[in-house]
Amino acid sequence: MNPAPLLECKDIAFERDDLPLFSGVSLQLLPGQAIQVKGANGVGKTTLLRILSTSLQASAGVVLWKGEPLSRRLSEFRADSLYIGHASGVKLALSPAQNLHWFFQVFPGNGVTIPDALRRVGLEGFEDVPCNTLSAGQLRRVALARLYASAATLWILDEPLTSIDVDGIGVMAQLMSNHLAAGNGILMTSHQPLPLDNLHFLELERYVH
Amino acid sequence: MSTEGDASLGSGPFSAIFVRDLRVALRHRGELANPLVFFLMVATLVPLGISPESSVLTLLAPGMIWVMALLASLLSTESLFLSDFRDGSLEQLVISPQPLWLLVLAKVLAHWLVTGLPLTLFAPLLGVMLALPAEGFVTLIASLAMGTAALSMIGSVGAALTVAIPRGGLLLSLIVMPLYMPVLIFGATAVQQAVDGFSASGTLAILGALFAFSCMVTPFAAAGALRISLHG
Amino acid sequence: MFQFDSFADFMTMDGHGVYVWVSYLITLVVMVWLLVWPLVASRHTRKAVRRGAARQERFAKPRGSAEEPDG
Amino acid sequence: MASFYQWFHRLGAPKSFYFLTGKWLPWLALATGVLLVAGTVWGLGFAPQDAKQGNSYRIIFIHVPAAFLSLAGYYVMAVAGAIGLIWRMKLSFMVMKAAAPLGAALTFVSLFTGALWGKPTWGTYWVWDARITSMLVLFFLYLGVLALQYAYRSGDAANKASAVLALVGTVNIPIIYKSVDWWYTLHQPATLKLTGASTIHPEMLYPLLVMIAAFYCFYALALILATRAEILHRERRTAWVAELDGG
Repeated sequence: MNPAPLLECKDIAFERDDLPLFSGVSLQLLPGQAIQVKGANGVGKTTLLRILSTSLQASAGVVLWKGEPLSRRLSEFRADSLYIGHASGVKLALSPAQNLHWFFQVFPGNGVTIPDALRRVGLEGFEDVPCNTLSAGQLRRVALARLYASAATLWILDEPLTSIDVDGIGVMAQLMSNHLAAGNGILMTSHQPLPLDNLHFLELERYVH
Repeated sequence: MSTEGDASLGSGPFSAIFVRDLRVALRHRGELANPLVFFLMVATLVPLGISPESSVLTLLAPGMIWVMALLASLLSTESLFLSDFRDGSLEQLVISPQPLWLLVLAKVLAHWLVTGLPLTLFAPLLGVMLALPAEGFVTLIASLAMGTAALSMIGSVGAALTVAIPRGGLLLSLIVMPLYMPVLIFGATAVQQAVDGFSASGTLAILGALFAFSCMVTPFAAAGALRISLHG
Repeated sequence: MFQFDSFADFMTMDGHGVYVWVSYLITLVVMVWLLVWPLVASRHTRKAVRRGAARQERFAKPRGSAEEPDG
Repeated sequence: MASFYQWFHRLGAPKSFYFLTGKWLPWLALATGVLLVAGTVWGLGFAPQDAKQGNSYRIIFIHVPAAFLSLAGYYVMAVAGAIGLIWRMKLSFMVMKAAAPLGAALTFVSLFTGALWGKPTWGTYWVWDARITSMLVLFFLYLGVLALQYAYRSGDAANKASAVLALVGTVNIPIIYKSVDWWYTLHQPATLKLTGASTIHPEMLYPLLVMIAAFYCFYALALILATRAEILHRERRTAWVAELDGG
């Protein structure tokens, strides 16, 4: 009897101005599992992730979080999930430390302090440098630093590895497998191959109109 | 349970967003002067356009200063959510477990502190330039303090509705200006009454009521509007 | 009973006629437009739907058959 | 009771709304036509002259109904938007989209006729009278909703955003009207209020009531027509629209 799924979707559909993007999308994310959403550009990968992160509303379909309809446990789900999109949410005018300060106050943390989180993503010494002087890769790491300090069970990552260098990818892969090993879940899109063992795929092309 | 931030400026989402926005605003110190310079420049248009006679200016001063403060506040409202929308942090606020209206309130308070308050403290200078009689100065500051806060509140709804629209600035003013009018009526009249030697406390009380009312309504309307804008 | 002696008198209305008649004219124009534009829009949409349906039929014919000239 | 709920629910579906209202249209058009003609002929030709204003007051028979409908129309638009937001009913968003230009046009009519009436009465086309100023602000509120409606690329977001703005506007209308009245009485002690409808001579009141009824019928007619046009446009890819003519 496999454990109850963390996240379950049934027949998710999305249309914009009566133009259907995709429909009938169903998936089950079991604890310790990662699902990579695959599909060409414009097929709606980001839209699907934004629906599951609750920033977009699906036109049809049901999403269950730990067996309960999401609409009834919205704030609980939002406290238990972390979404990092293309735009990382990092304020360029502030320093990495200042950015993590407001993230940690708004999203529940797991006790890891800001200097620790920044050190783990290789931003030691850059804590108080304004972000607008950092490279794209470093900016991405500021957003990914949140993963070390977050208490969220479900990570929803939209191409997390863009502009990350090779050894950075290695560190990220390690972080993700630890996260999965602890019985959590990851939902993501990525153009780079991901060396994760419990990785499943969702071909979004099958559901596109 | 949430980790201790490096700056111990009080923890909790409200103060975190409030402090964050203040820091971002203070980082672009130059931009903070824009509403003030606009305020001052528009004041110089009045004598040029109408007449340098102090007797004429005195008649116009209460109303004109208020109209100019309203326009300066309107000018700065567009930037309330725009930078957050562009760098993705707005989306993080919308999907955060914290009540969105509370975070919007924190942003509006920070925005008022760096735009409405300076306008209020700057207004006496314009009072001198437009020959505002001495009796009007205290009421001018009191009415502008409450008035600009109410304007920022109401403006946040317009800013939230137009944040996702390219070049939404003009549309923003078209939307919020009718809602600004009651605030202008009571604000300007209070100063006029003070100048005429009447007690303006009644009018200021109504202005305070308008501010309180907008505090209750606009954060929720703006939060709803932000969720809609992200769908757009 | 009719307030005006003659039709001309009815038109001038002691000098106020121009304001009254212009007001009624503008109101009539706006009201007619408010009733007409939906009808025009509906007809336009239905014609587009019909044209769309007709185009659908032409292309639905099996490719193999000889290409008849378009109707 | 179930049949009423069923009827209301069926009315909620765009397709059944289209056919249901299709049956009402001829009667509504007839009522509007009869009432309009009767009211106009009565008001223009048979109502007595006003002692002070002479014949220019006859503009009241279109100015007052238009003013009523422009305000009532804003609430219709806001309620339709609210229903759309709360129950996510596509049809009520269509009603809202139809009500916006309709209300704006009627507000323009009441402003225009008010200005024309002002010329013979006060010698100038524009007077910052309390009611006319409030009507002008109402006109701006309508323009705001219309501008927002067409600013969004996606239709759904446009509907929801305009619904929010219409609701915010509705909450503010009483405040605006009261503060404009307060401002007006402060600056302008008692002068001729434009339409002392209650003190109006009964001979003038009856045609006015007929015209108000006529304008309400007209509003319903125009709103239904515009909503039907919107339904056809939004449902143009559906089968039932194709069957309308294709057959």
